[in-house]
Amino acid sequence: MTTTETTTTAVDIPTTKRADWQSDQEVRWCPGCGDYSILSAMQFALPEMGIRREDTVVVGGIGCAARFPYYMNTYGIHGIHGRAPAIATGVALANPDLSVFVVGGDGDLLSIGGNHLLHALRRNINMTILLVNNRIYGLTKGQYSPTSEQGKVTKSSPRGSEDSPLLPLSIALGADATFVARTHDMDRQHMMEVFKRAHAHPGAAFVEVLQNCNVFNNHAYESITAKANREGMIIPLRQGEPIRFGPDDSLGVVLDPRHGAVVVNTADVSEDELLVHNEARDHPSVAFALSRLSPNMDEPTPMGVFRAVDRPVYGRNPVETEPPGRQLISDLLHSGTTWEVD
Amino acid sequence: MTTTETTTTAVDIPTTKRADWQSDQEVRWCPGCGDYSILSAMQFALPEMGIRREDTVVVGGIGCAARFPYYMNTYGIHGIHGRAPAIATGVALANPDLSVFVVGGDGDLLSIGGNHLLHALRRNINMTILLVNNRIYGLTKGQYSPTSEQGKVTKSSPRGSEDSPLLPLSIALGADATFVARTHDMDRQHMMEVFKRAHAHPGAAFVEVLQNCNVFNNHAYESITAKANREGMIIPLRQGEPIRFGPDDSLGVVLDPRHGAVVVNTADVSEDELLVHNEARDHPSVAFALSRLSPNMDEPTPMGVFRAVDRPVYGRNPVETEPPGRQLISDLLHSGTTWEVD
Amino acid sequence: MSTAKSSSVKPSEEIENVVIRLAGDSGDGMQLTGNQFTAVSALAGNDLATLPDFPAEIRAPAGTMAGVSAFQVHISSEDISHPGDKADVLVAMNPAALRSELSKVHSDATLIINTDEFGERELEKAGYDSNPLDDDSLEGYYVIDVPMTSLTVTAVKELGAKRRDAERSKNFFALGLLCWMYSRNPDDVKDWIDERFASDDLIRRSNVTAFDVGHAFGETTEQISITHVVESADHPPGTYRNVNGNTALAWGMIAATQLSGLQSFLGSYPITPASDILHELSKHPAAAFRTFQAEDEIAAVTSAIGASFAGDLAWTTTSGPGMALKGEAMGLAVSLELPLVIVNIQRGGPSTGLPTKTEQSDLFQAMYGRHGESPMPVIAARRPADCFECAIEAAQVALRYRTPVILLSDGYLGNSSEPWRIPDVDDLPDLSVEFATESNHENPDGSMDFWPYLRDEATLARPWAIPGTPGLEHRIGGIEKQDGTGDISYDAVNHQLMTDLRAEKIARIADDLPPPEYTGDLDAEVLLVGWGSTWGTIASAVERLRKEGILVAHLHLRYINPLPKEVGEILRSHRSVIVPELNMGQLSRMLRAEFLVDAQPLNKVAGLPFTVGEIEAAVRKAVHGDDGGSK
Amino acid sequence: MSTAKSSSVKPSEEIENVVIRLAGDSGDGMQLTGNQFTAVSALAGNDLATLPDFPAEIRAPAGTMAGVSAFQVHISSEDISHPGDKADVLVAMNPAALRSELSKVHSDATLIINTDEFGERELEKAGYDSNPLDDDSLEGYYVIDVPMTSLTVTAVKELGAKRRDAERSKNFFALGLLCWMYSRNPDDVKDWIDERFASDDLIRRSNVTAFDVGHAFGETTEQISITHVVESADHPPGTYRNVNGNTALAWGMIAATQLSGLQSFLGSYPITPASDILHELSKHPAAAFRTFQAEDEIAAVTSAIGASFAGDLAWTTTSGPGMALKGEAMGLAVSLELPLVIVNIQRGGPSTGLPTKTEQSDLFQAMYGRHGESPMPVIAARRPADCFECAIEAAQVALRYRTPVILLSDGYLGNSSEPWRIPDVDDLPDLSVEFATESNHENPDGSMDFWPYLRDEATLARPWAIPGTPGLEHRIGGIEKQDGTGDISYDAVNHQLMTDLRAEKIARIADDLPPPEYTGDLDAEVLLVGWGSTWGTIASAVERLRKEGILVAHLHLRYINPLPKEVGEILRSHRSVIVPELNMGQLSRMLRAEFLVDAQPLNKVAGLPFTVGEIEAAVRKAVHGDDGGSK
Ligand SMILES: Cc1ncc(C[n+]2csc(CCOP(=O)(O)OP(=O)(O)O)c2C)c(N)n1
Ligand SMILES: Cc1ncc(C[n+]2csc(CCOP(=O)(O)OP(=O)(O)O)c2C)c(N)n1
Ligand code: SF4
Ligand code: SF4
Ligand SMILES: [Mg+2]
Ligand SMILES: [Mg+2]
Repeated sequence: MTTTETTTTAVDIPTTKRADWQSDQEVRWCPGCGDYSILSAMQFALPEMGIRREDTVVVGGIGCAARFPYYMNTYGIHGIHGRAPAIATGVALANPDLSVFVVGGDGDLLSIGGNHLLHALRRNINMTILLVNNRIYGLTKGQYSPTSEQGKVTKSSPRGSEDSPLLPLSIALGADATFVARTHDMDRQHMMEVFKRAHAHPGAAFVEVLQNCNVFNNHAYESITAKANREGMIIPLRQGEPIRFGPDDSLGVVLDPRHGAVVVNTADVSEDELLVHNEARDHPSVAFALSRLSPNMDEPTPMGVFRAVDRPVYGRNPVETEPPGRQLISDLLHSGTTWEVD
Repeated sequence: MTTTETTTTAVDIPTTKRADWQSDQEVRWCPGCGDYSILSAMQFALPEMGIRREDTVVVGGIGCAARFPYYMNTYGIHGIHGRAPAIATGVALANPDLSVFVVGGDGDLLSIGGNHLLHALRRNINMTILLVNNRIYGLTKGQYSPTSEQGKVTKSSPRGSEDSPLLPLSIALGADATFVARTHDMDRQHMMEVFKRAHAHPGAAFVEVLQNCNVFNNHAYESITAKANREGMIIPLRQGEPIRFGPDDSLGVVLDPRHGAVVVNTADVSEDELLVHNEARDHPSVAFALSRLSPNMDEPTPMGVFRAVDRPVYGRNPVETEPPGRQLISDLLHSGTTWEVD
Repeated sequence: MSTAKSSSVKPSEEIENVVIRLAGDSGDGMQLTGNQFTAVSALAGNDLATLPDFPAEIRAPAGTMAGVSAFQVHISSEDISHPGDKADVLVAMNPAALRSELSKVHSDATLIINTDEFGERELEKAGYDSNPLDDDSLEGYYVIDVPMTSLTVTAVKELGAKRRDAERSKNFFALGLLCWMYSRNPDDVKDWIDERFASDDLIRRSNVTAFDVGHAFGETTEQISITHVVESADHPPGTYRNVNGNTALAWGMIAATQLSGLQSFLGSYPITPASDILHELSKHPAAAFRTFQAEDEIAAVTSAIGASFAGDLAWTTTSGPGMALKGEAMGLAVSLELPLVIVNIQRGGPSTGLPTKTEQSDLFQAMYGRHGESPMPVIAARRPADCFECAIEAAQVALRYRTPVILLSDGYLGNSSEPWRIPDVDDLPDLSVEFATESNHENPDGSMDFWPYLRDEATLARPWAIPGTPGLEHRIGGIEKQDGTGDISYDAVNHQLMTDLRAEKIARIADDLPPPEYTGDLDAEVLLVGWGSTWGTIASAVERLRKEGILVAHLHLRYINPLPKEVGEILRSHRSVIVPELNMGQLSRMLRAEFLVDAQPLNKVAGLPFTVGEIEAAVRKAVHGDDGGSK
Repeated sequence: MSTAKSSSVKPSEEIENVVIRLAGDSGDGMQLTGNQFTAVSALAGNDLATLPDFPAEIRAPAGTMAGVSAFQVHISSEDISHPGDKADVLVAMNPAALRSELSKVHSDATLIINTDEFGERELEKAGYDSNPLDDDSLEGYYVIDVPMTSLTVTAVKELGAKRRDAERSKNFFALGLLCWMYSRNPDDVKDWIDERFASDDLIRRSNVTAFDVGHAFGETTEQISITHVVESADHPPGTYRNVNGNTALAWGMIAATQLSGLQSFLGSYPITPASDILHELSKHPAAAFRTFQAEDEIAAVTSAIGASFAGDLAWTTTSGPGMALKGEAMGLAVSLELPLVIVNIQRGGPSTGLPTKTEQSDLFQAMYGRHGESPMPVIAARRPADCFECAIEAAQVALRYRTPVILLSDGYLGNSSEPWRIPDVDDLPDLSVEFATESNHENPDGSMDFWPYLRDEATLARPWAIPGTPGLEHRIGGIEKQDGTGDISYDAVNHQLMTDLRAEKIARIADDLPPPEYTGDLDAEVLLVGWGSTWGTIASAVERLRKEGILVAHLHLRYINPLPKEVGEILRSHRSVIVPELNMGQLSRMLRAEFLVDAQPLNKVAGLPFTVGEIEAAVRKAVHGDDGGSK
């Protein structure tokens, strides 16, 4: 991932368009799958990131979403289930000049791969992670996932799932991730903005993308993301602005020591009681409070960048990039106590 | 784990004393290791938990702390590295009447085992988890762990570790754990109280125990836990009370939207600005804010129960405990379409 | 037994068997159609075997080769046990299906083609330069042109369905036509449609209508002049049902639970082609079966180990990649000596490989996929219904010897189905176990202790003392243990002893085993040795060869570890030993090492079962020294 | 070469070799003392071999048997290659050390006993009923009573040290005494003490003082009347150093990095006995070596795979349990066909097993511990210094064939040390690789594409095109790939082809291999076949037997997969083939399967290397049909 600076000064980066980022492989998702729009948002956003195709590596685990790499005309690895963040860590450490993307599903990155995600985030490895959350296992044909709502009836939970869901953003913030955001598959513009911001962030950027699996979990987010519902159900996070939303900005968010963040009628509170959004708060607690709004994804849900702070990017302990050569071996072998026999 | 109710009504539980909970195995920790006092605090506390030895199962992974089971005169499994929460999940689901304890180190439960910890907590499996945090790998002789401070020089980080540490309590709260507490190896009374509370909690109880590894990471918490430093450095959490500490309660904690929880001079704020501690807040954000105090364990550090809320315990979907017998097989095999050949 | 009533007015001819292949887009419902045709054929008393063959994607782009989903069924009035090498009849729902499946049918096969889908765009998607229906590329085949889509839509739209929805019923048209062609009882299908689609009346009626239209098409079209009857097979008396391997396995697990009197615990993580076992078992809480969908395969197996410690009959189910993740924990189970059954529904490897295809390449992994010396019994199921018995047997061994057991099935067995005579539950074995209740070791001073590693003299099994039992508190772990006490021990002599004991315990299982299945000409020069799902194909090849007068014997192993005691002698009593496997020669290497017999591998790694012809050719070659005029 | 100057006034006698065993509490510094005695003996020009033997606990309760830590060193004026079967001299720092180690010394051995620690409490802790120094239980041994603790404390306290700290120096007393007894140069030790303890002057001076007191004790005590000299061995000329297997391996990894011109990446998770490799490598960022301590072994290997994709020379190091966790990812590496070296420092299994003890029981796991057909080269190091070469060779194979390679060492090799003639770096091979820079496939229309699976005709290696290279963007994954293009393919014929190609690629490595090491009497009836760390013991046994006139040959395998082409012929040219292994017979089974030769296993699973006597006895038995009067 390049830093913001590189993006702006990159005069020698050739101009690309969406099609340049599309591979020759037939996309094999189900017709109507939300993954299509995420892929295209990414392919539309990439030309604006100021990077070269050859410097871009996309890593997926296993799952429908994790097939992403095949469709990107970049370098790519389709790895094994859950391990994409770890594979990407190796890529990123081997060559810090690369833009590394990780794409995986809620099962891939939060069930089997939860630990790698956690550690990539806390180390602040230079990569952009898209967690494509459809709240279901798509590729294995419909079991509940770690983000499925409690009580969900699926093939593996005919009596309703007992697990209470993880909130991906809470987990990321619990690991002190430096960039945390949410977007959704119904809004290409929003996705593009978030993807660009995430990519520009130095270190690990975590993005939850709400995605509809129309085959096994259709309408999962309809109450939030359907055009008609957005106004009242999506809380846009805008840096430096009080958090308001709803018809005529009639709703807003305040901090409340008892309940964390709560949604209120703006009419009921004074302007300066509203929480002013600040991604850059060093302390993750406010972002955490926001991440707990709408735990079941059926109440007003914040979208946008929750947190964006600076922390040193992993890999700064310098390591020689070119081995000095045979003399080094000789010096090493002769280090310490030696003796001669003649 | 028994519920509080059971503890108080357990008239038929035989009285035990510490020695009853000690196995015949020689304890094989280094002389001076903090694990000794944790073990003895547990063995002192157990007689007060109102449970029977035979109904108690202690599960460890691999590491110095994870050797715990061998020293407990109960049922026990010394498992494999990182998997204790998963093993204990099986024990707890197989027999909900058992008191199940998990004991592991910061490497065991947060590095290789981080994901199992996360999922045991979010599912709210009935067990008490002690994360014995010495901020080092003890058993493998001194590499940095996921809780080691950045820049720590160890065998595997001669130039200082690059990893930024995880805060166990933040991770637990990020997973929406229902019981979250911290105690330390220098205060037996405090450990005993916390252990008893944790055990009485229905569902998953998570306790971070600060522990001194005097061989590979001596004095890790001295600035906080040494008798002389405690007054100014330990923030006791007392349910329903404003959070104060320090000489003459001169210090306190307030919530601050910019920085989460912050330590202030009580002289500088009004009494009701102080944060009143309430374990029972359903929303984990305030507990989360408290968990971020003293991220490097060198500032005033809260001790006690951060959170204790009710959520259904995993495993309530009823499953027959005794198989009905052969007739069930016959009915099953004859279910659906069959035909006769004669 | 219900007999198929043919309502046809056309003449009908009796045939012994037929292999039908249905192919269409992933969204066309070919698996459903195939399974339903299978079900009515079973009800008609046929013997049968099926081969589902579908892609790993949920639904690849419509109309492409990548999206083709196929289902093959072999029905017969004779005993059969394989899905047929090549199909006699292909139903092709679109050009991609025709193009991708044509190599899998006989050169004179009947092709039933949905001509409605052969427009220019569809042909192009399938990669055809010209329309195969118009050029002479289908010469030799008997092509039946059927405008399935339009006939279906016309009829179904009348019920008020939208065009797109109406189109969806076209697979029922195909099913109707097939039922007519093979004189299947239409009422059996309709009853099933009524039940299955009870919740949506329009869909239910659409499907019935499409079925009827298809059936009627058969009666009226001039392209088909005759119907066929496959007589019911000569099955032994009893109650029968259709079952696939994964369901049979799940039911075997439930049966083992009932027979043991224990509660069962399944720790599992979804993976193709094993997930259906988890799905099936999660429906049966009343059977004392608890399913736990873990966060990964490691948690799946370790939670099962915990449950076993606590006294449950514990299981974990997965496929190859998941199996690889369980290796470390299996070593723990070996060291703890706790009962546990680990099921691997093998699929094509290595790595993600071919997730929906079959293979037998995880045998070495089952035997050796752990560090250290950690021997485990390995059992393999041979046919769908056999999965039921094997699950019971695996549990029996696990409980009796207090050991983890690996049970191998594969994608082909798991998904394919066959008629099954339902066993009498009274014939099933008793699996009840006794938990330890008392101390077992007397100290010199007369006091008693509980020693968790004091073994049963016959089986070398250690006592199973479960939490909740007063006085038997004990601690066990993965570090080497002192024989008897189970305390940690780094002693050299003890480590050798424990290693020997763990090996000996597994070896002794052979004392309990019945002789392996060994059939055919016992004085034959050529012996075929198989394991697992190749059974049906090998058995069919042996039968055919023997009919031709070629002497051949067949040894099929259920137990791969330990090997039954008779194996060595059997191997040595044939000049030529051939080991067909869907891998690069894993069992053959084991047999060679064990018995120093020149067992020759016959290998195939193509995601598909052997054909009978492939086995036959190998035997002919062994007999004649070459291909010997194999037909 | 510096010669040892004996400052003794007592007479001195020349001896050919001696085996010394030091034993004390885990806190007594026996490993340090042993290593330092080894170092000065190396400087004295002796050949030597060591065997560290310590418990898994960091520091078990002081004075108990569980806490005993031992170190054995064999020094000789002849070429030796094993640490000695039984010790000639035992230094016992406390009763527990005496009790636990007595079985490991000759019955007439010299016992140097720290009598200060033989109080009642210490005796009881060690489980002695009576004081062995007072009863006649040590009859036959030559016992030297030394009040080490008190002599040390008295002298060191004068420097101002506290009693407890003073006591800590007593191992230097022992070292001083031993140096005197075996005429080692005291200055070599003192130089080392000065350097090692430079940061704490009191400790430095305490240790020097204790050393001097120990040395002086030897000169003055009447219990020892003579010193011994072990002459320097007749080593070929060159510069020598002492090295243990783990350090040699780490240095080999660094050397491979330099020779390849690539940056190296190590993904690793700490585990005994492999952690020291991680520790050593993390000190050398200037060598273009990046170490990454991952969250677990799965992340360790998968990060290495990622680094390899990005163009690094990638490694992962672990031991058995960690190896088990890497199985799934190894399958991915096989499928991706990327260079990667996976190092397993084997330890006692199964499960957690005996973490600090040695074993060779992970060979099967290396060969077969993955699902599917996923062949990988397997290389095993035979002696500490050989680890250096093997690391280079593993990298060479990985880079040349674009394949993951498994390199096996073990706890014994890793921790034990030997003198090593430092190789001339100019003799080391060139490992440079060429990354792909251009398209490699011409389409029918003349345009060019990059095909990631278009193979080199000779090696079948695929091109390595790394991110950052314009025009070669490509995607690869664990699903089966179309030959050439690397696109996803579920095609049956292609899967067979790819499976065959992956196997063939590994098989072809044998074309490049030099003949295996095959020595001794090539016309002998008995052939010993070994692999890995048993080399020294087998070679010694062969030498001794041949001196006695018993004909025996020795084949030692570095490559276990693929096997060198000569192996079959060699095996067949000896009547009797014995395969000594520290497992239950893994290589022997592989050889039997491959060559149908009746290779007989000689197995030991006791956490310890073979003794020379054990190998000799087996050969004698094979020659004479029984134990044949083995001495
Ligand atoms: C080790 C392993 N375990 C299990 C699987 C089976 N598997 C493939 S994808 C998947 C989960 C898919 O869900 P998710 O990650 O949410 O992705 P989606 O398909 O919903 O995009 C599973 C369990 C596997 N391929 N490998
Ligand atoms: C699979 C596996 N990987 C690595 C190890 C080695 N190992 C044993 S304990 C341990 C970490 C110990 O640290 P921690 O969990 O913090 O416990 P402590 O010893 O500090 O109490 C490691 C890496 C192992 N036993 N198994
Ligand atoms: S199964 Fe769901 S997530 Fe997967 S491709 Fe189909 S619609 Fe998309
Ligand atoms: S190494 Fe540290 S944690 Fe382990 S026993 Fe010793 S002092 Fe305790
Ligand atoms: Mg999903
Ligand atoms: Mg620790």
